[in-house]
Amino acid sequence: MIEAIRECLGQEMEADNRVVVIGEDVGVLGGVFRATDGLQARFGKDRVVDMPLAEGVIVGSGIGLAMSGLRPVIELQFLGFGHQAFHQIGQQVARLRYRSQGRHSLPLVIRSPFGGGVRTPELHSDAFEAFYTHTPGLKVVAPATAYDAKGLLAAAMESDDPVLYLEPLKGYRLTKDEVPDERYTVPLGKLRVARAGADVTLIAWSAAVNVAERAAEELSEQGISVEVLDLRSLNPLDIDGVSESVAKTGRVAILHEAPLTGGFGGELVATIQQECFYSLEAPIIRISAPDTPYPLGGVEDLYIPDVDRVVAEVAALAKASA
Amino acid sequence: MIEAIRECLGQEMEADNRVVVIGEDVGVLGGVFRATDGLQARFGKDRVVDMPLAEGVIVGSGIGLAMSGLRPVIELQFLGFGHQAFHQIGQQVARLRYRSQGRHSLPLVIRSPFGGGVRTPELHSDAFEAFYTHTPGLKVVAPATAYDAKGLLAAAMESDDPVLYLEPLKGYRLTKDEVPDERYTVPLGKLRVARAGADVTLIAWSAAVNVAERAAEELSEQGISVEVLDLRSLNPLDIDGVSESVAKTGRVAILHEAPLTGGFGGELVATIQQECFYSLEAPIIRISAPDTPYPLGGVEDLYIPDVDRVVAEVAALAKASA
Amino acid sequence: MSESRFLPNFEPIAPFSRLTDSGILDSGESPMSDDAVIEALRYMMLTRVFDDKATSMQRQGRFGTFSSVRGQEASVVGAATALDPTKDWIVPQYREFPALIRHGYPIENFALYFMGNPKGGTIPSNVNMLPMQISLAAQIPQATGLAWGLKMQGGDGVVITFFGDGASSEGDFHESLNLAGIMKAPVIFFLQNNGWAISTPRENQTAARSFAERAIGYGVEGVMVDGNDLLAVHEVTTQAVAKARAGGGPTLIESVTYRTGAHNTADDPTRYIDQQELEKWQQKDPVERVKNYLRSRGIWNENLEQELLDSCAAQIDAAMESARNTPLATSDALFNHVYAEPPQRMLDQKRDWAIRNGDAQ
Amino acid sequence: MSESRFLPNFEPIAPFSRLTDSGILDSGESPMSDDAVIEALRYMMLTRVFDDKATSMQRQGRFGTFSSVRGQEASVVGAATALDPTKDWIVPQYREFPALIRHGYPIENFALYFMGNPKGGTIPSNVNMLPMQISLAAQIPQATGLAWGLKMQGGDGVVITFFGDGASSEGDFHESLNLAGIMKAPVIFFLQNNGWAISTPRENQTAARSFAERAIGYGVEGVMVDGNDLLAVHEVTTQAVAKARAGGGPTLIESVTYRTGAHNTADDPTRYIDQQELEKWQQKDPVERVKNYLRSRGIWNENLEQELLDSCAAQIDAAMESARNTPLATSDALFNHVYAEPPQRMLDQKRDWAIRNGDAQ
Ligand SMILES: Cc1ncc(C[n+]2csc(CCOP(=O)(O)OP(=O)(O)O)c2C)c(N)n1
Ligand SMILES: Cc1ncc(C[n+]2csc(CCOP(=O)(O)OP(=O)(O)O)c2C)c(N)n1
Ligand SMILES: [Mg+2]
Ligand SMILES: [Mg+2]
Repeated sequence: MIEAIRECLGQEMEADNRVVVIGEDVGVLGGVFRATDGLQARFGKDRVVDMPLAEGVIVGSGIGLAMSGLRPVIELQFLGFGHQAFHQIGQQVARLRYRSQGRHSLPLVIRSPFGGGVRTPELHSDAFEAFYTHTPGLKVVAPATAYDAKGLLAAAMESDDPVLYLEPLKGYRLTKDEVPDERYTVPLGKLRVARAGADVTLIAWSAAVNVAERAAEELSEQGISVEVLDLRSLNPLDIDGVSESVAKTGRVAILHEAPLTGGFGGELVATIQQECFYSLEAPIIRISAPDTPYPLGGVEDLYIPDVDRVVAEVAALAKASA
Repeated sequence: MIEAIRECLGQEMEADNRVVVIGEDVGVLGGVFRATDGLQARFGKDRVVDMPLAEGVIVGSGIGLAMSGLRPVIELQFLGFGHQAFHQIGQQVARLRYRSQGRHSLPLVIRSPFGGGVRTPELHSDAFEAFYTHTPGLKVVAPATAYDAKGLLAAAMESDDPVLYLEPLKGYRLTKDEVPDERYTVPLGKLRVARAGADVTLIAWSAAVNVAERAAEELSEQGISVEVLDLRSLNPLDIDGVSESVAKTGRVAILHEAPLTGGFGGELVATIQQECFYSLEAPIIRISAPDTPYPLGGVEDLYIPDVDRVVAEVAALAKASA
Repeated sequence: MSESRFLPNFEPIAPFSRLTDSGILDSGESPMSDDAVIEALRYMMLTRVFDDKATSMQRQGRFGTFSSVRGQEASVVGAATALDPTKDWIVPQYREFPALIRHGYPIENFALYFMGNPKGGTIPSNVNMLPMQISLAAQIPQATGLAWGLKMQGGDGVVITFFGDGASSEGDFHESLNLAGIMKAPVIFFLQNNGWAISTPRENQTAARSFAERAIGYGVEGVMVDGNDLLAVHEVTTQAVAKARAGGGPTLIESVTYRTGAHNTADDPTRYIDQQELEKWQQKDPVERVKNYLRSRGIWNENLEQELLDSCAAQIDAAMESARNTPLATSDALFNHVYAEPPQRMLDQKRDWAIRNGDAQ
Repeated sequence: MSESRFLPNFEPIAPFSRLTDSGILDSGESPMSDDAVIEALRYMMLTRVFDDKATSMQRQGRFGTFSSVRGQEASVVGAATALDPTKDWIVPQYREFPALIRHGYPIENFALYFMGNPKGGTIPSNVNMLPMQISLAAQIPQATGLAWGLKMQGGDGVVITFFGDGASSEGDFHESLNLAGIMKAPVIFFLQNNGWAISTPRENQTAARSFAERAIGYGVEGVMVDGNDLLAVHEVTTQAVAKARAGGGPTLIESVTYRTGAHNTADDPTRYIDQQELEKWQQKDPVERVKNYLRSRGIWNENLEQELLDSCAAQIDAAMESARNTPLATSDALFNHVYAEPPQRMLDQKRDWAIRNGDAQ
């Protein structure tokens, strides 16, 4: 997947010289995960900029760059360090268009890896997406496949709204689906049916989609047919796409890496039970991390929901009586 | 209510000289809302400290003060400026106990007014509670009455866990229920049945409780009996208390000032439909602000749910067929 | 044993000034023509008229919480008049009314904003400014990025950002000055040290002897100026603008002034202000100082004063009137301009809101 | 026309040093006894042994991502040995192994932490330290508050906080130095300028000539020291500690050193490092410099060196062995210590997790 992101950045920078990439270690090093590898050599130090270590001004100056007529792509080295820029993202990026009554559009993309499973140090692995989905004015996308990574990033960079683009740390090297060479976009706000099924709708995004797919495979051996939805975009949310699936299955499980309480799963449950109340045959279940901080790497496999757990909980859901 | 808060602070400082109050303008001025009025004169400049204008270090140094053996109470002038301290609150305050494996408890209270309805300038009125309920390690309370304001603050200050204590900006002067002179605590994690009823459970917290009560009063005239729950504490959440009411009514409305998507209402819906699925006679509804930034004061009355809107939506809910 | 580790114990710097307290120019040449001074004075007087009007309207409940410029008029106007509105940008805090007006932001919008009407936020497309900033210091990184971006694209526009002594304690200040130093961004950090952050006096804000000295730590030039001296502020800012335009990078200007009014209309400064200090500063009133200067030049008289006052009052009255006559916003004001391409969910809400409130869709 | 507005154009300060590159003391008196130097050298050697062991274990997949101290041993040990572990506190970043160990944090815990076992985070109750910090600079406000609190309660404990040149760009640095200056908090801001923040060189981190000069902007004392000179670092830090203990307030120490290893075990510095610069700094190896000093004092020989090396190796091996033999954590490690009084919901989850994972409850 990391290659798809890098390729997309290169193509967009080639096509539009207003695109600049800024962040910690994005230049000479090419990013700690090499998402921007080679870009500085290709486009110069002005367009791929190693920033001082200060997330607040990285994001805040990105706003200013956009105001000057550029289209900045900001890399936050890890989403956990978005907290340092939270006032700029939550109150400035998300609101500039509204606060200026449309005078200042903000074509700005914040890319950031997030999520666990690769034994990073503390505070590097948290799945903090829910903070940003509660931030009107900001769009949030989280691709699970390399194909979508490329197409959604292109769409995000094309958009005149600010977009938080979340990359699954775990999927960087593991996810290796086919990616066309040419430029294409995947629309923001449309989910992907990752696997069709009839008994249970299993909703996930980012790295959890892969867990969901593997669980669905195992469940199919138990005779349970699971439809896996890859949301791709958390805001805008494809409510129609979700409802369509739920109307068919009547049973829903939501899978996410973040802690239960206040996770984006709650929003999905609330929306689904509103839209599909009379189709539901059992309570919607949430499969998530517990309400505790992300732990050290040695126990992260106990923290993040794994295939076994998803299989067990979805199997129980499939059997729950109406 | 502001008097109850002030009285509580005074009593706790009197009883325990490890309590210190820090924040912007809390000293000579006594806080922009006078919550700390007179405390500096009474307890000295060391225990009631006017801090430089920097929320990150106000919270971060509060952690240090606690490590030195004190019990700091931090005033954030408005919850919107918690964003500037988000890295300290979300990753440091909430996790110190866990990260030090119990070596460092963190008896620290962050007090902050929040919510709208009093035509403050931009960014002063947002109801940002949902960010903090998705932060394991941090407790969150939000009293609606003066009685609870005093008792919950005492309980928060007594706790060895960090507590975010949210004060309804609108209720500061308006809320005037009876408050005993003596010291008492209201336990964290227990809701209050603000009004008993049989047809619909209406859940609210902080300033919205008053709106809920007034709506319930009007609805009773239409023959609809509404049980109003004042959550008081968002974490810990009184799930049993909520379930008990829902088992009785079968219909639930949740009222909050924050935007719909990602608000704490979603968490409540998800929890209730899990716990009470078979009691529910209609979809749980959420009555909230729209998914837009908090607007300028001239239109805030259109933004925050008001009594009329609650009456209309709850009446519709009461009539929705099962 | 080397002692080079110690920083030099240099004398504190003093604010640069051109006029005496009673408005007499020093022996050098004036940095502003008489016409320019009169134009600047008119902005200062306009500000007073506006502040008085807005404050009295606020007392009658017809205006929101609002911060006057009282005492700081020379500081704001001296800086603003150094800018070229056609290419320079202003990134404001909230206490810079005359700077925004001179730059082209309509008084009417300013008023509407404080009346709570979202239309007030509208920045005309030819006006180079960012919205007023309530989240203190959050504008400083934005100004830095804007300046850096202008330079990167080969323009010669300069950015000025205003902020207070209080705001300078925020991390955003540090991160921005540091970045600006690295990028040699054409940005002027205009710090109005007005002695107070609400009730917090400057001594409680920092133990630094001056804010200007902070520039050293970023490889940036720092200057301290008497903020109640129109000519000095104008001169120093003009130099900083010229330097930035020529590629010389950022400047931190500490403008030493004093807030002689309340923090805002909700504030009661008698609870904390030192009356003697206040009176001392009232003696240094920046408006009177400019008038005295013009008197010393022999081009100020009561007729001119009255004429200017009348024209200011007429201008403010007209703008206020027009703001008052602007219809209250309807529910679509919650939804318009949030997104370039709004999510369906928000559009559905917009429709529901319109129906519920009986607004046109 | 007054020119007092300009900051003085003083010479850049230079790092304070006591030893030449080849370990010869200047003409003054040594700030450390020979025994103290040998003890410090042992910590430096211990660190090398640990770093090598941990790095090789990491390559075998038996240790997590980990940052070695290589090149900075004199800087960390010189500072740490100025502290009194019974009353002074350390508030670390993540690259200060020997400081933590000398202060009483068990090597075994340090190893367990990097092996990903939550038990590693355990700080013994008599050890005055905060957890290692991953969120850069977030520890600096905490150190400031801790020092201020100790002083407020009449204690004479001092706090030292470590952080890098990179971390110094964060707003937390600014806000903390400013607060410490105001409160005269007994805190030492020990900035290790090791030339790099991952791949970002010091020149891209700031345009300031030195980090120490930043102290001016906070009314704080600033010092620059040769971080590869054990004696100089120890002397400067000892003075700062004494000053803080006596109520003289904070000091910012810039320790100029160089990271001669990779940023961490996941990093490939050949992608960005200047080989010549690296070699230049390798010549200034801090460990060799101390050995040379001891040689010049006639109290270093191969026997002593071997003896120390053996004892260090034995100590590290024992700790690593014990860490390896520590059982893997079970699911309760997710839940324990999150709260003093846990919410019921979390306790329910703890029970569910234990059942699912077959762990004892
Ligand atoms: C981040 C943030 N924190 C707190 C506030 C509340 N507040 C509004 S104005 C003010 C004082 C500002 O002082 P200063 O920056 O010196 O500007 P002045 O009002 O003196 O012009 C405070 C604390 C705010 N608006 N933003
Ligand atoms: C707030 C924050 N942003 C980014 C990172 C990622 N990161 C880890 S180490 C590092 C470089 C730190 O440089 P410096 O402070 O100089 O310390 P050094 O590693 O050189 O000792 C970065 C960018 C982080 N851990 N925290
Ligand atoms: Mg001020
Ligand atoms: Mg470094």
